[in-house]
Amino acid sequence: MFYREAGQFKTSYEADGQILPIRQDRIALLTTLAIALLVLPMVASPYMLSAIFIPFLIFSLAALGLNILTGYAGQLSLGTAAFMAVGAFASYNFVLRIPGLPLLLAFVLGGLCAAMVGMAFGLPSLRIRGFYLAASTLATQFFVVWCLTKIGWLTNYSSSGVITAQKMEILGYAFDTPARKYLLVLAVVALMALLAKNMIRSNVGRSWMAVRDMDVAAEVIGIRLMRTKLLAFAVSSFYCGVAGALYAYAYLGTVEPEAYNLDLSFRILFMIIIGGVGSILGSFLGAAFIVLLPVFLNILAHGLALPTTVASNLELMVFGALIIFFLIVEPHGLARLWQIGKEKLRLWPFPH
Amino acid sequence: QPGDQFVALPSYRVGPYAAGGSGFYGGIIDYFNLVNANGGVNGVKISWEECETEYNPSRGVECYERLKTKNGGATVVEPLSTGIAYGILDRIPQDKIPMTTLGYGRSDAANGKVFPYVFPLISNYWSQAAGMIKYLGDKSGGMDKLKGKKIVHLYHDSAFGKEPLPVLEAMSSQYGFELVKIPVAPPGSEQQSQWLQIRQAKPDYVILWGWGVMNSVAIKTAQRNGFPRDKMLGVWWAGSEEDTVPSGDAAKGYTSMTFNTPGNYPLLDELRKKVYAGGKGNLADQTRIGSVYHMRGLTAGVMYVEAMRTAQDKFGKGKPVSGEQLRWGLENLNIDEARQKVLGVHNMFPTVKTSCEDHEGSGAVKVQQWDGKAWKAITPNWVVGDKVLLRKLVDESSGKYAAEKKITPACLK
Amino acid sequence: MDMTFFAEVLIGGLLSGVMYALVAIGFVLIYKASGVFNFAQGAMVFFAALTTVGFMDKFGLSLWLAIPATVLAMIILGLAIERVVLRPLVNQPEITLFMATIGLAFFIEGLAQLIWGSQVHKLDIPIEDVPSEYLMEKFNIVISKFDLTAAAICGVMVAALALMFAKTKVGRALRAVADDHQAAQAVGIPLQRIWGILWAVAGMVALVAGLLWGARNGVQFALTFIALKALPVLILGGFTSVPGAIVGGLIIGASEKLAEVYIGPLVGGGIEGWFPYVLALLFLLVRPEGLFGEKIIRRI
Amino acid sequence: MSYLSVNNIEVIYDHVILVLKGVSLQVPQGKIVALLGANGAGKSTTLKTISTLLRGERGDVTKGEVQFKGERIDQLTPNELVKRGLSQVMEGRHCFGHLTIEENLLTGAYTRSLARSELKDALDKVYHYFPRLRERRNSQAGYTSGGEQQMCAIGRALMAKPSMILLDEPSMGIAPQIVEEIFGIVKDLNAKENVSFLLAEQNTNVALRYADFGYILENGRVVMEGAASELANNEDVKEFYLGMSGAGRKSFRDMKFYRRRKRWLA
Amino acid sequence: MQMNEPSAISAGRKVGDVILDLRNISLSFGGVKALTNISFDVREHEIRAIIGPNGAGKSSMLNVINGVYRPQQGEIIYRGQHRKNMDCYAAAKSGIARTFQNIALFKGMTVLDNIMTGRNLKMQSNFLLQALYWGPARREEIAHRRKCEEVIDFLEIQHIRKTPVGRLPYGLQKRVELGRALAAEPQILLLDEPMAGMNVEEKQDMCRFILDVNEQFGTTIVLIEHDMGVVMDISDRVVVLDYGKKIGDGTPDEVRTNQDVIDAYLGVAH
Ligand SMILES: Nc1ncnc2c1ncn2[C@@H]1O[C@H](COP(=O)(O)OP(=O)(O)OP(=O)(O)O)[C@@H](O)[C@H]1O
Ligand SMILES: Nc1ncnc2c1ncn2[C@@H]1O[C@H](COP(=O)(O)OP(=O)(O)OP(=O)(O)O)[C@@H](O)[C@H]1O
Ligand SMILES: [Mg+2]
Ligand SMILES: [Mg+2]
Repeated sequence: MFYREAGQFKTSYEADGQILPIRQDRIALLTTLAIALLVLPMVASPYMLSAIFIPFLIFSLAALGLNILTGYAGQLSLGTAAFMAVGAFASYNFVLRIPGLPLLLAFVLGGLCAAMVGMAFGLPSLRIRGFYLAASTLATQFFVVWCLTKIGWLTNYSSSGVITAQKMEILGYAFDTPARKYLLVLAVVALMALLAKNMIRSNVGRSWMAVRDMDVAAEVIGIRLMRTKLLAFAVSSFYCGVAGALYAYAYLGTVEPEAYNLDLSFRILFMIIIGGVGSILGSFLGAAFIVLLPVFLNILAHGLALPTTVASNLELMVFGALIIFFLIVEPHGLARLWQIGKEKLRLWPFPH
Repeated sequence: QPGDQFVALPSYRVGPYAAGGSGFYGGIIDYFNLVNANGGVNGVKISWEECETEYNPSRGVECYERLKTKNGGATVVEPLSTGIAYGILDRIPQDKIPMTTLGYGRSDAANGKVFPYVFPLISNYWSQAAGMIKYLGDKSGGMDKLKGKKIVHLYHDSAFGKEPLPVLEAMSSQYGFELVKIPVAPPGSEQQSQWLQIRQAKPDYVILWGWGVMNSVAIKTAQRNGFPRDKMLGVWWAGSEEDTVPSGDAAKGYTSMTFNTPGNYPLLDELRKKVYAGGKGNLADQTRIGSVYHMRGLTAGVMYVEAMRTAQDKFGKGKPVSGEQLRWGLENLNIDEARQKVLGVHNMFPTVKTSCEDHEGSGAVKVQQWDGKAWKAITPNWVVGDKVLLRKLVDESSGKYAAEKKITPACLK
Repeated sequence: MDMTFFAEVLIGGLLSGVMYALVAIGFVLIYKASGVFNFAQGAMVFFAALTTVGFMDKFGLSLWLAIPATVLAMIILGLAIERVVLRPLVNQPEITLFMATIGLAFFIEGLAQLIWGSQVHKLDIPIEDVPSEYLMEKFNIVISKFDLTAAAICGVMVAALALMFAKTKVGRALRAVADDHQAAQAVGIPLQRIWGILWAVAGMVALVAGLLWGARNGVQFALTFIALKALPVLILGGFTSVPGAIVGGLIIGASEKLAEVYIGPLVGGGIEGWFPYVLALLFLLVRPEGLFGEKIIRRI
Repeated sequence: MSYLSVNNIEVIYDHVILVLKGVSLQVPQGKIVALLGANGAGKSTTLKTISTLLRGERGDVTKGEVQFKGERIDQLTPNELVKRGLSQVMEGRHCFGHLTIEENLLTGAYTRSLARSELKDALDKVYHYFPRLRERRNSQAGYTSGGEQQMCAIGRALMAKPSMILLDEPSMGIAPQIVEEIFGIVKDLNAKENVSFLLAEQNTNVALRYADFGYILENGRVVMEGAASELANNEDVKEFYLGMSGAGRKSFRDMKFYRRRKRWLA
Repeated sequence: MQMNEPSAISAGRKVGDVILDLRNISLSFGGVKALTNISFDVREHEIRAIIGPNGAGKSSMLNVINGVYRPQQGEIIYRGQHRKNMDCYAAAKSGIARTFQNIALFKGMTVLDNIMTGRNLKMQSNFLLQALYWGPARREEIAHRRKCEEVIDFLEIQHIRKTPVGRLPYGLQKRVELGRALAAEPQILLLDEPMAGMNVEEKQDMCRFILDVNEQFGTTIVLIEHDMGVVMDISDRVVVLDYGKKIGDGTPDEVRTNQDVIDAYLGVAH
């Protein structure tokens, strides 16, 4: 009843092109943002902030990056963690080697390095498609981690290949408590999500989707495949790179190259598939699902007082089973489930 | 429950390293159960909570954050994973919770002035590497006999495998043996080319710096290529039943480092009697009692309990100590042979005496050999490598870290 | 260059390649017949090996009884997967099915360890893993008898499966299913039954791989990782070609060993992790569908 | 008694899009029934409901039932349906792109266990109907022309030797000569082998010429039904489906101005 | 060329000079000869139909014209420029747009987005500006949106503007595809069986759109169609292919009575 667009008329194309055309959605988003920005840092416990919200936001950003590449441009990739690693290690080196470099600029530069690596490894996508491409992107994954272990310079010759992220300071303001780190991450993620949404609703985004849906046809209407795909790789890797840098700076602190292993790549892939391939909201929902579910299951298993080994294995099984369950319920992910829910709400109280 | 001494156990019981994880954490928990059954630490019961990390840094951090405030606050944490240890390295000083890293992690964390809250107890990678060379020297009939020998360092191609290189390289130039470095791409389930290279190089010894499946594959592949197993010397992460059992007969004669002397101890008997007989044992399979990982867990348990005792001695008996106080306890451990005997663990691990400068507390190691069924110690005494060299490396490296992090090294009170 | 050594590396590589192919075949089987990239193949290998060992250790069965018991378990597993996972997901995009198999992988891994525990085991099969004396004396080359046996088994399996796909009605039907689930149903191909059988067969292929790899490396969780070794083989040979798996395996095996031995030292070694992928990638640039894969039809 | 009967079915896609709003229709044995209607009226959906292929498209039948030879079939699998003699030719060809034309045809005979010679006869029969297919028998279907694929799809369904065929737009993309031939084949099978047909068609002209009976579907409802000849003479059908006005066929050139379409239902 | 001209019928469409000339085109795939030595031309502003039995090579011909296939032999002269073959991008850039026999819409996108992609070549602002959705990028987006809305109005598909095309019935998809091609404001529009799968009424609509485009904007149209009624009624000249060879070329009336054409294609005289 309350969720209707009835009575909301668009009088200009501009108004119609808004990110959320329905007023209720806009209000909901703004409320969420306001809560995230103003209320959460006050009320959430440090545990929630530093162990749940920060990784959730960082993973959302990485998932968003992968979603740009896989969900929008249709190039399946298993090398996400590698791009994150490039972003993190590059940012580290920028801060280390250029004294006085503003931190945010270092993140951007780190992201750009990731973007360049992304483009280099995106080149084969011009010829290779689907799972062939996916499997090939593993080359990125292994190669980047290998380089980081081999090239001492990248880790400032630390004997163990480990880097320690420098303190986060912007304009003399130290981001050292969970709440501050959280706010920084939130700001970066919100801004980048907005940019992503803008890209998606303008020509770049449409070109990506066109290439995803039918690349031959896209070529015929004048979309240049090479440019479009490489741009997708670059933008996606940029996002992942920044996410990787945040992962090191705002979350783990000290990281070894191994932290960006294949496992991480997979987890991010799960996020977008569970959340919704080709949906910005889906990146967030998916990240929430993958970050929260194991925690939830873990707590639940403890509540049941099962022997830990049994509990841990059951956790894994339930996690797997839930993935399958959600795919069966809605193959297009949580975002689609959400959308269907809204459509039903719009029709409510009538079933159809 | 309030009034308990709470310990956070971010454990892993699924995934590739589950076997090790269940043994190790099982050992800790068994010991805690035993201590509780005996009335606790001066009457203070120990409580703990596990949290599944799957050996994954980000889940590990979540576990740490979740557990650290439980039950009035965790007072010590042991992730048994380098990645997780790094992930919480920056957090523990802020939360004032000491972290132990038994036999892994940053070797330079032995310097308590820079890493006040980190305790690489008993022995770290560098001590181990030095101990290995010492052992090989002794075996060859003296350190001077190492000259002209060829030693292959077959390592897991990751931060872990590269960790001992500073020590090995320094010793190679010092003693004049040739060091051949051969990396294995993780996870290491295929090593044909490496072993062909080894066969080609005809080394005197092979140091196996492996982890997980890489170890059993190395042993198997050595057999397949006809390399004698008793010339292989593994690190302690390549020296458990989990590493030799899958290789079957191929592992007979294989040697590895350890910081526990294999065998039976009064403690184990007591455990069987008081914990397992009552069905409270943590291991599903009783034959694993006293296995390498289990014993390592017991050792960790002993360390914690001794640290609790030490801390209680200072801060007041009969009540739980805070993380900060337990840190002090860990920094002032003194488990000599007499104490070991009291605990029923005489010679199970080297004597430990920690201080602010030395969070390691020992640095002694042993060599054990697999006889096809069980590990047997083959060095009667504890082996200690070149302490001076190690100290220098630790100071250099931790100094660099301190500079990068802008820390002024100092001892905590 | 030392020719014997070269030959040894080469042959060792080829034989390792066969072992990779053994796993790759499992992938090909499912992909070729249903268009599903089965991420759970590694988990199935692990499950199969662990179940065999479990029957031996926990129930005291001999190997020859444990194997049929495991075959039965794999069949049940295969049928269950069809019923619970695949049937509701008919006609969904490839990526969804792929994701479902990831969920499946978690499930199977958890299940295997829940039932049989997380201990590592050895698996003794009556094939010795020692150098063949004959070859040693005759050519001074060290080759394990085990590898030779594995190669033979793999060859037989490839031949059987290739024939099945090319010549039989079921093989044709399977290929049809991979192209278009819905149309396959429309012509009356009993998708569900066929998939059930298929996954059961894949389970048995996994069992063979699990037995051989388990005997070689021990039965432990890391068996699930050998999928990573099979992937480059798969893309090089082509997802849809059974013989491709073995040819790809040989190429990858040989070249990765040669590269590790001859190029590795120049760049610091440890390149086996990524080299096969890069190599496969280069091949793909020339033939995007792999060496023997079916050409990807892109028409408008 | 009707051979196939669809009783008051309601279909929803994706839980929210209501497409069929109570459709009922009957196909008597040995008859050809045409299902007509504009784009999006729900013809294909009706056919997919009957052949139970809807499940794969996230469509749900929320009401009604389908009977074939007096038995309910909505819970059966497509495979069982084909075995019982009900085959569907799907809209949009759906050939197996990587299989050759001949392999495509052979999969059509999957449910029948035929000896080699019988298979060959069956193939020959299809090739006889569609000589073009014989020429292209060894090409991968994915590389054949649109029309060739359409023929292949029809031929494939014939290979199952069904007693009832659901044909979804068989004439789409087919040259006029072949269209006549296809309908000729339909009539032929109908007459000689007593095969019943339910065909969804846009080419109303031809469809009504060959069909016995017709239904007109609009917006998910049946709005008109009757004998084919009756429908063909109905003024509205003439105007909107056959493009005729009072004075014979109108040239497409003259259709320049927007006309208000007559709707039977609001 | 303006989309928003009043839709009055323009006074009289003039068929102009040859704009596209195909000379001796041959194309084969492996052993299959799809086209053998085909020559024909297309004049400016005309509606040129290509007909022929299934597999005759009609679609292949269109694919040659806009650069999807490269002929082994022959020459294409487009606006006086000789080329051996086109490439897709160049063809699109020089004003050739098309629709496909098997609908090639972007399934995951809405109707509006699909049509907007048709204008991608006309969008100038770089992606950073687009990411900021600011200034010129925003103005450009809105200007193009306006153009696309004109196309949508023209094709009468306002009500489905925001629907994902995957959910549309076949006939509407064809219409959207036409819209996407029109959005590019092409000089030459290649239509591959635009009316397949439509009933008479819808065909009438489609014819009206095609004729309107042709008359209002002077767009040259090359059309493949199996419905003889349509072809005969709306095309100016027809070329007939059979087995990759040209067997007829001329006005609808000439073709209709050509015996070869009747034998190969029509069956009966239409
Ligand atoms: N998978 C689907 N998801 C959502 N809506 C669908 C789906 N398939 C069809 N529809 C909708 O159902 C309605 C009926 O579609 P259907 O394909 O049955 O029409 P039709 O009569 O066969 O049309 P055409 O003549 O174009 O083939 C259409 O409005 C279409 O948009
Ligand atoms: N990419 C290709 N590879 C191989 N053969 C092809 C290819 N494209 C077309 N052909 C063949 O070329 C011939 C002509 O095909 P085309 O699609 O041009 O026919 P058409 O005239 O459009 O027929 P229809 O009216 O059935 O669409 C066909 O026999 C087809 O099989
Ligand atoms: Mg239809
Ligand atoms: Mg065509």
